Amino acid sequence: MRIISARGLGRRFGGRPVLSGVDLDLDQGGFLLVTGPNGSGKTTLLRLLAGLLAPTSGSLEVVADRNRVGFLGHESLLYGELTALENLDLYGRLYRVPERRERTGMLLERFGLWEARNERAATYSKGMLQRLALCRTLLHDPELLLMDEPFSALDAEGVDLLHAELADHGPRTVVVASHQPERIAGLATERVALG
Amino acid sequence: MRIISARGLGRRFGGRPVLSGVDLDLDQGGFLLVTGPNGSGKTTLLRLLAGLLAPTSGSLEVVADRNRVGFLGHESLLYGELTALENLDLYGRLYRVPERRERTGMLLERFGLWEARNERAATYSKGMLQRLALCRTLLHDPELLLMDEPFSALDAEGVDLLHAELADHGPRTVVVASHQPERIAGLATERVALG
Amino acid sequence: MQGFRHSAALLSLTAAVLLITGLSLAVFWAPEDADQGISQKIFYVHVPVALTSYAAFFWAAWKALRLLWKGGSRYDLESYTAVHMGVIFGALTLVTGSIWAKVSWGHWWVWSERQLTLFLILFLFYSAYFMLRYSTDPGPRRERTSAVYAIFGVVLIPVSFLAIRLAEGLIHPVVFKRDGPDMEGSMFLTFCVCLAAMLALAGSLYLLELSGKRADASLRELRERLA
Amino acid sequence: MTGYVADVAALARKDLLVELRTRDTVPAMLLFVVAALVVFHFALPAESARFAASGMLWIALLFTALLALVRAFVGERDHGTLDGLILAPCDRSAIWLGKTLSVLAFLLFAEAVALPAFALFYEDVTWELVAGVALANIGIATVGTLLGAMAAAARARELLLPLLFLPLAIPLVVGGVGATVSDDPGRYLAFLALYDLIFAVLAWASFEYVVTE
Amino acid sequence: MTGYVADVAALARKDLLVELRTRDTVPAMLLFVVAALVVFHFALPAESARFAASGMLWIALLFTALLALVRAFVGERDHGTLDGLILAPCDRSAIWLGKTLSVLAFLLFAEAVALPAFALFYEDVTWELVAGVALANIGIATVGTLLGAMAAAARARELLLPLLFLPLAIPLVVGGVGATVSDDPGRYLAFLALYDLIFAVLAWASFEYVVTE
Ligand code: HEM
Ligand SMILES: Nc1ncnc2c1ncn2[C@@H]1O[C@H](COP(=O)(O)OP(=O)(O)OP(=O)(O)O)[C@@H](O)[C@H]1O
Ligand SMILES: Nc1ncnc2c1ncn2[C@@H]1O[C@H](COP(=O)(O)OP(=O)(O)OP(=O)(O)O)[C@@H](O)[C@H]1O
Ligand SMILES: [Mg+2]
Ligand SMILES: [Mg+2]
Repeated sequence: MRIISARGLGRRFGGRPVLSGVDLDLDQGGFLLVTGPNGSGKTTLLRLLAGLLAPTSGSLEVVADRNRVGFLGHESLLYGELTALENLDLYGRLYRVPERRERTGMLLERFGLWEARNERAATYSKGMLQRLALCRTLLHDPELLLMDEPFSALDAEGVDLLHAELADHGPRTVVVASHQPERIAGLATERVALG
Repeated sequence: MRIISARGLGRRFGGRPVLSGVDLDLDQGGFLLVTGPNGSGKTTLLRLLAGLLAPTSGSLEVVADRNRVGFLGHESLLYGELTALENLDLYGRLYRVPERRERTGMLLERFGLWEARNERAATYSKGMLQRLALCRTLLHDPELLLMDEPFSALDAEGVDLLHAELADHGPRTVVVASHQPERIAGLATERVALG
Repeated sequence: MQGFRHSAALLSLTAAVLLITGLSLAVFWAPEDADQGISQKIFYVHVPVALTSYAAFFWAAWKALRLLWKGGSRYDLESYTAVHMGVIFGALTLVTGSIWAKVSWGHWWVWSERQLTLFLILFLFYSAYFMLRYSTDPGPRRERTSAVYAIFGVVLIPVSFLAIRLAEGLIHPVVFKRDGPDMEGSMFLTFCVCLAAMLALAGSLYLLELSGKRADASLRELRERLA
Repeated sequence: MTGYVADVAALARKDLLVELRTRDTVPAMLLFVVAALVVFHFALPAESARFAASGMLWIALLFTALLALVRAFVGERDHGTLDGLILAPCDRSAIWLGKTLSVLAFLLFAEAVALPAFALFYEDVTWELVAGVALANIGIATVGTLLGAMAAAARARELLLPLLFLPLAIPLVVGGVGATVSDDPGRYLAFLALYDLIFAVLAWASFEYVVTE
Repeated sequence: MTGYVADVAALARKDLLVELRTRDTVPAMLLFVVAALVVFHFALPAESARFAASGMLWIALLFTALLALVRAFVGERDHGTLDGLILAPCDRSAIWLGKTLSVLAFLLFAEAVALPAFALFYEDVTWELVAGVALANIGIATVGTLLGAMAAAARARELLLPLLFLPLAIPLVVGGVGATVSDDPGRYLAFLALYDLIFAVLAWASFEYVVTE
């Protein structure tokens, strides 16, 4: 089943074209790797797919309802003044996650944040924040996963954890933008090189 | 000549010890690689060296006057509402950089930001911002270079550019914290593993 | 540490003795004030308490200065404790003063009193000090910030006093004149004893709180050593 | 429907959590009000204070409202959390409503402290004043939240948003003060209620377009 | 020395440039001042003493200044730019002076609107008033900037700053009102000048301690 299909997709910021004529097709369970130099439009593309930006040209169709999409951007989308638990609890409520507490605890455990669960996110180190952002993204077990440089700031262990998570994605459709394709070497079924 | 010497260096945040008993010695021209898992205190250590944090225990001596130190942190330290030129111009003034304009232009050229020099930094892509932060750090040709994960968000070209910059550091003393030691394999003369 | 405890105990003992003598002097010995009558007795509590709180604030500023000069968290602890004492005694001043105002003027609060207004300002100022501390993460940054603020406090005292001076007569004339220090010997002596008592009391409380805080700190460190 | 309510509750709860994260918000409020009253005392002579009193009260409230709005969206801009909310499956208007409620709570809270103090130091609080304040709150919160969201969505920067708030806020102030000082407050209160109704509906309906592309 | 001046100029220039782009602060200040004047217009009975009017003006100016101060360091927090400035070789007090000057500029801007409006609504602006405002500005900016830097290190800054600031501002209000209404403004103006001097020196000397560890 076709999840993403784009035709001549383009986006301009204040007149300056950033993306143009991008064609994309991704079926369910597919794994798309987006590559390209700095400023080539990877983030823009992912934000288009997530619906945070609207295309200025071309057509884009994403077949997935909002509560089954997980988006990991450059920014953590977390509240610095809230603790890890409070942050995940908020998103858990908004996404109607069943057994919120259990799932939250399980994720924090897996990503090694359980000890720090009651610290304010603002006091987290960069990598810890990235891990917490990963928990946030996976919290509602999304069908469509959009990840912008998910490996950034992660240590070796974190990289392995994420790799494992991505490896057995099963029916899940994944789009990853990264500067280190080697890290998800085996996984990608499709590739788009921008810029 | 000894640039950095720390004895039993420690730092606690609100009672919680984050670093403790760190001993360091780095001579002029040395290249120190700091490694460690997420949350092990790399950033804290670099901020201590830069003088942004004060030790809560132990002693630390850094022999370098402020206008010859270059610090690259997790954050860009750049004003999103100012353009690349305006940002570098500000720091150039503060650091009394001779031939500010020329040097600024040269750096922007080298890091491939010349076209975007008049865009607000807020509109930069993450990698472009990292490149601009590199320009800011190198602007005053520092003798002591403190870099926290300098390779993050950089594309292959950017990595090579930075690697070249670090390779011929000559008399310059360098401290780099990174999760990818392989990237500066040959360069490091010393190593500290935290956590 | 042991000697510290010792001196604390000694001081609190002196405080107790002085307090008892001072109060009994005030009640039984010192003559009743001509125009204010019995209510004037509160003067022997009120004024010493007020002056004591001033002293505490200056002590806090002194410690803060030392902190900025030398560094070291112990000064931060001392400065903070001193401010705490100052605020406690300041509250006492407000209360005793209000009572006095009630009995002698019939109002709990009158703007026309210099001391009152000045104290209200100081009280606000130093309450903000606590806000500042509680909403900043502990660490060198907080120590220095608090220190600077404490120093601002003692500068603010004379400035506000001058300001209130100026505001008077502009806003409304001083309604009540009271004869200050020119009191007869026995009154003055009693006053001095009470003042000494209050200072001793504040001092001993200061030392007690300090030793408690230090104990906590060293305990925490011990725990971490073990951990 | 219950889902909608749950979302709104979760979002408002979040704001209040952030607000109360520093546990001393309550005493802070108290201190601020008292300090403001002292300032007023020095700015005004006793006799004219009685006339001016309600005016000063309104200034203080307006200031508090602006503070609340600044707080409300500075936080959201920090780590792109507004994006996080927009991505969430909840109805976008729920985001607006949650924000509005939390701002409203903040204001009510401030007033719960301010009005008694005001009554204590100056004249006693009339029911017109309370009604006026209550209605003005709603208007400020609804409109302010919408404009704050516009400002937070960076692309709307160019619109000079705070300036937009000016013509929108003045009627509220006029209505509020009018209700407190005029002889027949009814007209002013009715006006305030009307204002609230119109802008609440408007903001509720338009929020989605403001925050999404 | 010239180097110091150059630093200060560069830093102040930066703030003005940023404000020019974001238009975050000044519009909010204008909104507030104008709204405040409108409130007075309604709150104050026609026959109200000039005393009351000028008192109101001073309150309005004070709170307007607070708005500017609350925002003065919000921008710096965004990408840790304050760290960038602290790392720079310039004397830390230059950072304070630069901020102070930019805040001063915003204040002057707001007053350039407020005072004429005041003259329009109420009574003509005397030179004493202008002098008083000018002197008070300095005090507000110097003290406020320092406190702003203090609050920047804390949670709930927006709430904390007014608390820290108001007690210190009371003398300014006294002096300002006095200068505008009393028969011999000289004393009050002198007092304001004294205040400025004392706290400018104090803030100048202590800024380094509040921004560094
Ligand atoms: C809330 C109420 C009051 C407060 C906060 C207050 C505060 C103070 C303070 C801070 C002082 C220290 C004076 C100094 O440093 O020289 C003081 C002194 C004094 N107070 Fe009060 N006071 C209050 C009410 C009263 C009342 C009602 C009276 C008398 C009817 C009074 C009579 C005095 C006298 C006689 C002194 C001795 C020093 C002097 O004469 O200035 N106070 N008060
Ligand atoms: N301001 C702070 N308050 C409280 N805790 C802090 C603060 N800053 C850092 N920490 C804690 O100190 C520890 C080390 O943080 P630091 O950022 O130095 O780690 P790091 O080695 O840089 O990690 P990363 O590889 O993720 O960047 C973390 O557990 C973090 O939670
Ligand atoms: N809001 C914006 N306004 C103006 N230009 C923008 C905006 N966002 C992005 N751009 C521009 O669009 C281009 C692509 O940005 P984008 O972030 O998509 O690149 P990227 O591929 O993610 O780069 P990186 O690898 O550094 O993350 C950049 O040149 C950037 O300057
Ligand atoms: Mg990107
Ligand atoms: Mg780090």
